[in-house]
Amino acid sequence: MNTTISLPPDPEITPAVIAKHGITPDEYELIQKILGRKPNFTELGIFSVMWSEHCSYKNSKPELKKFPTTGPTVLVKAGEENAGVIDIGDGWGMAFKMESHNHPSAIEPFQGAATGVGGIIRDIFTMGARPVFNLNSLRFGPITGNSPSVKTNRRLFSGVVAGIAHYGNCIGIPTIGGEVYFDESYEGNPLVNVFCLGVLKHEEIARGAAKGIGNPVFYVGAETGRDGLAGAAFASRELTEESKQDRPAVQVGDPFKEKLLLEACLELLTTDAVAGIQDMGAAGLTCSTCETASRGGTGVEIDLAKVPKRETGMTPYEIMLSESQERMLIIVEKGKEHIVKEIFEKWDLPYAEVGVVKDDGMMRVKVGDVTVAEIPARQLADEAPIYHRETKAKPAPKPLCEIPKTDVGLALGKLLADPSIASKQWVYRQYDHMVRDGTMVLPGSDAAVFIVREANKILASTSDCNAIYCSLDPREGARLAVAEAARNLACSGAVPLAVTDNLNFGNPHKPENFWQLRECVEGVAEGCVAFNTPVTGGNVSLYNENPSGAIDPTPTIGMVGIIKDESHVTTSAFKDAGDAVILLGELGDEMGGSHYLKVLFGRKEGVPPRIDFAKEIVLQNTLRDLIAKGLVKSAHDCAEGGLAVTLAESCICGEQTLGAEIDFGTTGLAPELLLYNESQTRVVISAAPENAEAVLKLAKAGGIAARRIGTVGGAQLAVKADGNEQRWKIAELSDTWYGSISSCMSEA
Amino acid sequence: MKAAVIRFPGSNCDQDCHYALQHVFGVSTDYVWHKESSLKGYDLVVLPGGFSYGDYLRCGAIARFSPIMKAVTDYANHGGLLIGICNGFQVLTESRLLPGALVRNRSLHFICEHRFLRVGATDNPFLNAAQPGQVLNIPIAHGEGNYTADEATLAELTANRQILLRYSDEKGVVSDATNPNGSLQNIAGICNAARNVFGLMPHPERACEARLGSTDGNLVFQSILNHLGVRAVA
Amino acid sequence: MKARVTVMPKKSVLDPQGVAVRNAIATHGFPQVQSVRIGKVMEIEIEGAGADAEARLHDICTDLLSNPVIEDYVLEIEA
Amino acid sequence: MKARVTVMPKKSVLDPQGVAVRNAIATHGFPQVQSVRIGKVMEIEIEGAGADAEARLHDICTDLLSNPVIEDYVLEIEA
Ligand SMILES: Nc1ncnc2c1ncn2[C@@H]1O[C@H](COP(=O)(O)OP(=O)(O)O)[C@@H](O)[C@H]1O
Ligand SMILES: [Mg+2]
Repeated sequence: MNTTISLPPDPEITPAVIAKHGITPDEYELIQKILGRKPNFTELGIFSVMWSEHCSYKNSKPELKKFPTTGPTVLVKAGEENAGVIDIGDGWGMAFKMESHNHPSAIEPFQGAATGVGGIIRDIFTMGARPVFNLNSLRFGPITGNSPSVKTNRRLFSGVVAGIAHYGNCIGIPTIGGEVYFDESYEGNPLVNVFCLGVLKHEEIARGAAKGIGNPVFYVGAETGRDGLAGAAFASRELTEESKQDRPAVQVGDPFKEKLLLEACLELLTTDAVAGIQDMGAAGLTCSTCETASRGGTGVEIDLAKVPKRETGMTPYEIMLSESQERMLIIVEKGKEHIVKEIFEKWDLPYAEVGVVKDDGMMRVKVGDVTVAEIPARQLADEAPIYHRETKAKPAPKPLCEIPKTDVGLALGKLLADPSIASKQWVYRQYDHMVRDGTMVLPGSDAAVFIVREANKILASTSDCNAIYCSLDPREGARLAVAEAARNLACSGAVPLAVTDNLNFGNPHKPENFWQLRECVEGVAEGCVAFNTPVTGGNVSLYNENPSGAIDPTPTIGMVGIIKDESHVTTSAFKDAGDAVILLGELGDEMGGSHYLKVLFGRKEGVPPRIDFAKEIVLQNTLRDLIAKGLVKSAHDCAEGGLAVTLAESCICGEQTLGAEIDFGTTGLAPELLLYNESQTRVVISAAPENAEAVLKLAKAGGIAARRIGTVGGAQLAVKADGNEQRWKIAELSDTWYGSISSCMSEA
Repeated sequence: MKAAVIRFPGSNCDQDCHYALQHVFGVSTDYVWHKESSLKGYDLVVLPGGFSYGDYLRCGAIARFSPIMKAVTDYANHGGLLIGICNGFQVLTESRLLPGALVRNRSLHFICEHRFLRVGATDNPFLNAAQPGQVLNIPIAHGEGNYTADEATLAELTANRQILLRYSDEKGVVSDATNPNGSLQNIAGICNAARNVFGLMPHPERACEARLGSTDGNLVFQSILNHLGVRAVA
Repeated sequence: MKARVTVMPKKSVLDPQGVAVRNAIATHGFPQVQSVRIGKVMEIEIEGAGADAEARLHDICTDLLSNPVIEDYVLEIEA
Repeated sequence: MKARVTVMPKKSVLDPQGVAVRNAIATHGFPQVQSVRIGKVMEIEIEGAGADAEARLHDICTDLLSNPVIEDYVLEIEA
């Protein structure tokens, strides 16, 4: 479309205008110092997005430094580029990252979630990697019942899932795993964290730096419109009733365009035409120009008159702050412009030469001959003020004085029906999780497993975080999240390699919230050190609040591991009648923070389970040894709902359902404690009967408690202990578990 | 033998089809870009799954007018073997190379899962390696796979034994309970009257390796090889 | 010149989306809604087309904008 | 009573579908088409509704049939 630019007189910059941009008086002082003058309106807008939490991490940066980020496999470190890169052997690497789209999804769930997927995919192919799979980690308010808020939660949930499906399915990247939780704390403020992983050869790693003075700067991809104006700033505020006025912040995604962009960029990166490449995500053109200049130690000058636009009469402010999707900035080697043109014409995509790399360190924005903004790039991109926020510890959780009793038989059905525990089939059935022909373990097992054929590598991946634990004890909860992720990988036969995290918290100005953030970061760091999994990148989402307070602290962990041999791929479902059922680890007795308490009594309280990393590592190593020896037919870790839920899921989560006869003998534990405690470092495995003895011997030799607890088979799950017996019909457990979410969602 | 996999800009199962033919069956296979206009020298043409041109408006509607589709139509009208999988099936109905139409799943949801299919007629190039009534396990992944046609068309399809695959249960029983998307008579795949054009919603190329859960998709490719008198060399 | 094309599913064709919306409206407390049919509407702006523009639009309607197997269209020219 | 609801994407909101169709029409030999915007149209049949039917339909339009964040609707009552 042919377009004109409006150059209206700049609105006056009053204290109110400054405040509306989320800029504090001190920050405004700093801006004036950097510029040596007052900013104009466009410049003020540029500072406001670049210095928002979403882009600058001004509240969280000192905390993020606590993560371990190095290691022999790290090819690109966290923070250097759009995503970290990890060596997976034979000259291949993987780039992966997680990103949040919480606030956009609260306003418009379908497009909010869809554009979140689009954004994280761009971060990955910007690195030169071909995206091979996605994960998603979602949290909503409760979906059972009929209150207006429950209906809203259902609408958000179904919209988010449909949006992720729309984008991922169309672009042809399988969504192979993730997690979904439902809890009151997410009412009105859902969490939508999306993850993408791509693979590349080591020599294919692309950089987001504006290198080479005089090199032309190209804009490629979709035209710029007024969508998502200042979305990054928006994501850095609390959601209020007034947020609905922020409606222009909604962006619409076009996965088809992104597919073209992905293919065109990867094709271009195989040539020698690219000096630097950067996606336009949050803060669009602003962020990509000043970041590439800052990384390159150069300046970038662009002419907005040359930027492809979808609407007429946009102002420089609007163009610079637009968050239109599916756009990239490419620094092209001078003389190679024709290569860009050929490839983007082949893919029928808009492109334009909009600027040039300069040696003066400035980000200069012009409209024709008129300069409309001129800011030192490095200060803008990297020198946002850093805040050391006040913290205030919440009181430590009180131990439970008694464990409430209920019908232990009925309790299992209620737990399996709880949407946080129930099968997520309703969700993943809507995702194309098989495209690209590599999904060896489909969604529904402990970890998703994908074979990257071109690299001949088998990767396992999972995302985890039990936010109940984090709300009770943020540090321990974060440690537990990392341990659970590693355990899920071990259950699939994988060795953990690296981590990406998404830190979802409330308003950091409230000292309790900031304390939670700090505790969680330190907990994640401890976990990552223990499992030798460097953090390669991630995302921080603050201001997740609703009128009744902050969300539960939710440091989502995305972990990736590698499976050395195809024969080691293991799933959680029992395989054959007659197989021995073996518990690796102790019977456990910790009930604090359990789903038993939450689902049956509405109580989120107690001291969450403790994790002993040394013991956990022994367990995981032992399990991998047993798997490598071919002794393990299934492995499933104990998590929400304890042993009873683990056993039931192993019975019903496979292609066929199988019962099991379990006998714990004498335990001395009350039945509800035995069945539903959530102590860590436990895995239920099954093994051919003739191998049971060998498994027990090897486990004990490895230093891990192990006991045979029963046999697979029959049409019931039967559990005997201390002279009591419980029996459940497998068909009923299966119907409950598979049907729960879809029956919630079929209500109006 | 030589095969072509057509590549629309939004195709996303093109590599999977290419892999199945080239690496599982050893068939020399080319990608053919949608802007090309010739299909000379090919013994098999595949329209792969995906979202051809974003699948805006209707699935396959815009693809129908891409330059390569003229060549595809000529090729089919001269008896060339043509198979359209998922989005490829939608392109075939939009192009009127197969009768009927594919509309939104009755649940309105995209559905991705393994499904059982009951084989109908086998006297054709696409399922001659199977037994009539045999049950195949092949995944589906679509939002608009709900096959519909008027009564006359349906009568013709039936009379000419053009209904090649129906959604069934594990034992081959075809019923509404085994219908994932609301398809007329559980139709999952049909061929044209001349028996050289086959369209199906399930993805045989996703069922070619045991490590991915099923090898039943191989029957389709094996049938084509049988028909052409070629032996797999992979 | 402006044109408006309305494409509706044929009466004989099942409209799953329409059925779903009808049920949603009914449970939304408005059971008097008997049926809903859902189609598409396209607003087209044309500049500098010749006298045959309308005829060509009809071609485009049958070839591209609707699928005659399952849909009917109405073309309105709004000057 | 019959009602007709037309839902269109808001002017400033990207309409990828409209853009794709415009491009398809242009390559179909009709480049004079400047722009296409695509919306939904719903034909609703109602029986035995009270006097407040129109008001209730407006509620349903904002709650269910359109997404006010990105779309506008028009409700027409056809007797
Ligand atoms: N929670 C986190 N943990 C580790 N690294 C993080 C975290 N959050 C952000 N980072 C890193 O900070 C850098 C800047 O991230 P970000 O601004 O989110 O990129 P983008 O521009 O794609 O949004 C990235 O390398 C990112 O991986
Ligand atoms: Mg980025």
